[in-house]
Order: sequence, then C-alpha cells, then structure tokens
Amino acid sequence: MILANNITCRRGSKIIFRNLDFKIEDGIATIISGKNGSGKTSLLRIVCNLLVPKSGEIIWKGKSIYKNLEEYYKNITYIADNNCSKDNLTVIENMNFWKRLYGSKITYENFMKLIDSLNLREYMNQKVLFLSYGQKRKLELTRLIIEERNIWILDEPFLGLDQDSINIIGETISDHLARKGMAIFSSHIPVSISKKQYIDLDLHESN
Amino acid sequence: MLQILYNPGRFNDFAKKYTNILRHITIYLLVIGLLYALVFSPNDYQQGFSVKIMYIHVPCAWLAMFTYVLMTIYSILALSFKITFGYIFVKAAAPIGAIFTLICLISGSIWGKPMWGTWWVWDARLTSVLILFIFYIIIIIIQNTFDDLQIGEKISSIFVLLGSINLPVIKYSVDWWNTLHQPASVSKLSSPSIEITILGPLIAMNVAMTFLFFLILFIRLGAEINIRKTLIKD
Amino acid sequence: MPPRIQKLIFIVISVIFLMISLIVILFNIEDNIVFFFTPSEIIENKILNDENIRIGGLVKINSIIYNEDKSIDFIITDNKNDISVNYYGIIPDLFKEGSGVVAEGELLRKKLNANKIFAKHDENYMPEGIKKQLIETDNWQKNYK
Amino acid sequence: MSQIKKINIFILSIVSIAIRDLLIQYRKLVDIVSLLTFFIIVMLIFIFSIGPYDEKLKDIGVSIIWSILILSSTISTNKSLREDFDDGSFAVYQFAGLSYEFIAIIKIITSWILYQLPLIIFIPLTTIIFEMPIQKIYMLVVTMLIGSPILTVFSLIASAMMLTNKKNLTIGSLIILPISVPVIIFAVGAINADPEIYKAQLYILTSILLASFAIGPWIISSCIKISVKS
Repeated sequence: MILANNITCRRGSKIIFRNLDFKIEDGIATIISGKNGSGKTSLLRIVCNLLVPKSGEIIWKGKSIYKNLEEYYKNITYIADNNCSKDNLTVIENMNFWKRLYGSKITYENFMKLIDSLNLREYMNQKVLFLSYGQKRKLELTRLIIEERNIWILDEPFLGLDQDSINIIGETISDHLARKGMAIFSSHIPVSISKKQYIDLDLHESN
Repeated sequence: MLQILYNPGRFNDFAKKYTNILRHITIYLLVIGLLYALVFSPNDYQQGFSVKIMYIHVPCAWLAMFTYVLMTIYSILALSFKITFGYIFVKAAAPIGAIFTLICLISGSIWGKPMWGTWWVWDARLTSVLILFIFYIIIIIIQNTFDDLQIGEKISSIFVLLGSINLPVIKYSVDWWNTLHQPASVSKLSSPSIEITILGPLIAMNVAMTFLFFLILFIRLGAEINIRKTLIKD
Repeated sequence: MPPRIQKLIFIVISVIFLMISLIVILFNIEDNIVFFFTPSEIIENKILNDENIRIGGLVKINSIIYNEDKSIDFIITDNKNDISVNYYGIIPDLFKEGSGVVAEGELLRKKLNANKIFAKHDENYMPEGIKKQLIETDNWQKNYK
Repeated sequence: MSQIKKINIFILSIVSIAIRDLLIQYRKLVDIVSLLTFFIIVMLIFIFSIGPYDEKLKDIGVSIIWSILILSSTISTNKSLREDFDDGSFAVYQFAGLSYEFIAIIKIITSWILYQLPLIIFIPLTTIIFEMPIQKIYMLVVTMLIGSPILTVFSLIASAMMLTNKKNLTIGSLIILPISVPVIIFAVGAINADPEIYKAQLYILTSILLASFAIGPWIISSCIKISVKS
C-alpha cells in the first residue's frame, strides 16, 4: 500500500495542486483523471520519485520512500508518456534489452505469448522505426510483463491503442491486481477494470 | 547572526540596514586610497611612475580570485546542503568577478607593455587568469541559458566547482614554473618585499576595492532576492 | 548490488585515483611548462642550436654594448653560465644591467639572435628616494637571486 | 550464492546497456563516417589556410591534429546521453537498480569506443600528409590513447549539463573547450618536447586522465539527476 501524504506540487512559479492525500491499495486500480495541465504526469512522477514535491511525502510499507529508495525502485515499473524503445533496434532486440537490464526470469514461452497477444509477432524483426504509434505504445507496455514488478505506474497507457489492445491491457492490469499488485495510471479512456478508484485532480486545483 | 550568511531573508534585512553605511565607507576609502596611491606615494626605483598601475592591478587580481573562492564555497553549500542562498550568491557574484578579472587583465597588459616590452605573453600566470575570465563568462552564459531557473543555477554551480581546479594553478603558477610574471610580493607576510611607502597605499587600495566589491555584491544580492520573491509568490 | 554499495565502491576508487593523480602532478609539474630556459639548462642539456627558444636570466653587469646599427649585444647570466645575445628592436623600460630579462629568438652556436626581449622584474618594490639613500650610505646591494 | 547471483545480474544489466549502445551506433555507421569526414575536411582547411607548401606544416601538423581532435569531440558525443534523456530511458535504468554513476561510466566507455577509437585508428594514416617522422607518429598515438578518454569525459560532462537545454547548442562546446586547454598543452608538449622531459608531461597527462575518471562520473551523474528530476 502506498500512501500519499499532503502533497503539493509546484511547476515553475505555479502551484498545480495542493494538499493532495490518497491511498493506493493492493488489488485496486487507481485512476487519475483531470484536465490537461492538471498535473497528472507530475503526480505520477512524484509517486516514483522522478519529481520532488514542494511539500509532503509518499509512504510505502510504513516508511517514507526517501528513506528506502533502493528497495522502492526495485518494485516499480514506470511507463512514461513517451516511448523509450530505440528506433534503430528491432522489436525483439528492445524486449531482450529490457529483459537483461532487469534480470527478468520470464520464460521463453511467456515471452512469445506476450508478443502474440499484442499482435507483434509479424513485426518481431522489424526496426521500431517502421512501427506505427499504437504498435510502439504496445511494445512499451510489454515492459509491464517483462520487468515483473509489483507497482505499476503508467502514464496514459491507452493512448493511441485500438479497442482490442485496450481490452488486453485492461485484462493484464486486472490480472496483476488479482495477484495483489498495485497499479496507478492516468487515463481519459474508460477501461473495464472491476476494482478501481478515481483521483480527480480538478477538485484539487489551486486558486 | 551567522544566518546572514545563508538565509536570504535575514541577509536582506541586514543589507537594507547597512548598505548605505557601506556605500559611505567605500567612497571615503576609495578617495583616500586613490589619493594616497596616485599622489602621495613615491615612484618605484625600477619602474618609476608605472608602478602606480599596480594599485589597480593587484586589488583586481585579488578580488578576481576572492570572488571565485567565495563562489566555490557557496556552490558547495548550495549543492550539498540545499541552501538556496548559495545559488543566489553565485548568480550575483559571477558578473562582478568577471569584471574584476577583465580589469586585472587589461591593467596588467597596460603595465606589461612598458615594463616587460610586451602586451601579452603566454606564460602560466597570464594564461590561467585568462581561463579564469573565460570560466566566469561561461558561468554567466549557463545561468542565462536554461528556461528552468532551478536547473540553470544548479548546473552553473557544478561548473563553478569544476572550474575551481584553476584556482591553485593561478596561485602557484609563478612558483611552479618560471614565468615572466613576478612572484607574489605581499603574501610573504613575514618580510614583504615591498617598502612600506608603497605597501601602504597598496593595502589601502586593496581594502577600498574589497569594500567596493562587497557594496556591489550587496546591491546585486538584494536585487536578486527581490526578483526571486516576485517570481515565487508563495 | 544495491546502489549504496555501488556508490561506496565508487567513492573509494575515485579517491584512490585522485590521490594518485595529485601525487603524480605534484612530482612532475615543475619540469613542465617552462616559459624560458636558464643558460645553465641550455649548456647542461647541450642545446646549441634551436630555431625558437626563450632564455631567461640577469643581464650581466657591464655587458651591454650599443652597436652602430642600433642593435645591442649583451650577456644573459644565471651566475654560473653565460649566453651572449644580439638584439635589434625596441628595448623595454626595465631593461637594465643587473635586472632580469627573457630573450626569445634563434640560438646559433651558443649565441642567441633575439627578435624579442622581455624585461622581467622581481617582486621587490622600493621608492626611488630610498635607493638613493642606500647608495649614498653604501648599503645598496644588488642580490643576484 | 545469492550475492554472487545479484552481482551477475548487475554486471549483465550494465553490459547490456553497453552492447545496446554499440549496436545502435553500429546501425548508424554513417555518424562515424561523417565524423571522420569532418576530420579530413577541417584538416584540409587548416592546410590551405597555412599554405600547402609551407615548411611550417611539418612542425605544426601535430598541433593541427590535436586541435581537430578536440573540435570533433565537441560535435560528436552529444548524442548518446541526449537520446536516452529525451526518450526517458534514464528512468528505466534507475528502476533497474543502477546508479547513475555506473551509467556514466558505461557511457564514457561506449562513447570512447564509438567516437574516439575510430579517430585513433584513422589519424596515423593522415599523418602522411604532414610527412611526420615515425617517432612523432608514435608519440601522437600514445598521447591520443591517453588524452582522448579525457576528451570523452569532458564532452560527456558538457552534454550532461546541457540535457534540458534544447535551444542553445553551442554552449556544450563552450564548456568543453576551456577545460580541454591543459590536455592540449601537455599532449602537444609531450610530442614536441625533448626526450628528457617528455616523460614528465606524459605523467601529467595520465594523472589528468585519472583525475577526470575520478571526478567525471560524479559530475555527469549529478547533472543527469538534476535534469531527470525536473
């Protein structure tokens, strides 16, 4: 369980949101909604300590994450709004890189199943450069499975995906939650996840 | 009391109270120092009247180094203890240091032409001071490049630390290598190799210029703090 | 490996590297960047001919000869060895017998054809009046380093 | 046992970054070719600005080669850090449990292999143009082997400092050039020096190398941290 305690975020000279409290529980998806510029990305970056809030702290396993960063990092998968796959490598090379980087124990069958389920098999040896936006996004989302982490932090995961893929990712997240995992993501697109809670940043706007 | 040195608010109160007094002291000291140096001090046995360039050159050289030393200290404070005043200090001090270094280079050049017979030589002291000047300029450029103020000040402080390697090189260049530039005269406190009638005005000018430095610094620091206050109303 | 241990290893390695480099620099720095050579260095290293070299030392007393073609001859000394110099051009103010000088030019058979001379003054400053007094009281001594 | 396993995973992940970087650049060999072409063209400009038949060329050939080496290091190394920053790869490395200091070291090694090693192999061939004696060519290669990693570290420092700055790209090279001054002094000094004193200069060059390896990764990593956490 992750607790966010009284978080205030400032970008430049503007306070984006003030005194935000929320709780991310195991098995319940936390969906952040809000207008453009309401601080969805900032909030996600604060949760994974890529941005330091002006005040407040994130508490994980009863301790502030700043006191236990190494352990905390080892539980996070963060998928940003841009793709970190390299254009000049093929799909399979990118996935293999992530697998080695994270020391993942994923089996070969599971690996192939993952590729199949996202309809990426025929592009497997294609350079990422030639993939469409949706396909690149799907490739990025394979990191959820490859990295085998407990806390999923996703920034607009469904943007640019077709309905089938959205359903598949939704199911994947549901499965993850069923295994006592945590997921927090921002999205405009409704997803079929049974257990979910919303954080509406528009309600916390400053002024 | 010590908070004046790192707390922007306390410093601002302090500066408001004493800047005016500092201004008066500086003017008196400068007038006294300049009169003493230019009118009442004797000519040198070797250099004649040209020795008077020293009264500008030496204080500027000292302040060029001193400013960088202070900037280095404040950069360390800012980066390792998250003291924002350090960044403000570096931002305020860099142009002052640059100007003093420039005056030092130019006056040295004017002094060198009649004495050494050349405007400029590439000996270790002159080169390292020129590099100091370039460092100052780059620090100012870095501070003004970034859209994000906070990144700019952090990166420039890191660069200040990187450039501080140059300081011992400047200081010891005349001792390590045989340079055209003469070794330091004043720092040998036990027996300075300057006669008292020349040393006196030199020290007077040094003190006066140091006060001038602090005066400009206080004004710039106050302005910088005010800019940040209006930028971040919170 | 946790990042804390990574960092620790790293700090140790960095400090060792820094120490080694500092020691090496301090031991070697004086043999380097030289603005000029002294006459002894020239003679001991048997540099007899060099196209572009700077030699520094003191102008030997009573060695300056003003030639008819407006060039001057003088001898640079470090009190052990001498190098004679021929120079044509503007002479800096401080160029006097017994004072420091650096001459730049072509070294030919232990004779320097200088195309530039720099006067090098020492770190001593003294009012003119006092010098006169010292000379009058016979306390004036030129110290050759 | 588990400790050894952990170290194995750690080494594997570090090596995988290095291999991936090399692979990406291998697919874009044209970058390296353009670097070498830049080298030749600048050399031609130098030669014709002095005059191709001037006797001076023999003496200053080394200086020309070294200055182009520094100039080319200002244009080449920007990419590897910037690409990783722009697509958010640094966060991925961070959550894989790697500290930025090690990433900095990997980047130093890979960009040295990618951008300096080709030059070191290539440059001795170009010395034919200057008709250098074999002793000088040998010294040139030695100083380049010692000096080019320093340039790599410096250029990575500059590009790490400039990660969030996307407008004014010349500042990166402004940062590299003044701190490269000692490198060129001692490198060219060692090549041109008399046999008795060239060793001292090589020692100093080596100790600058050690110092830059000691300080460089810290500066690079702290700059990356500052840029990522914004």
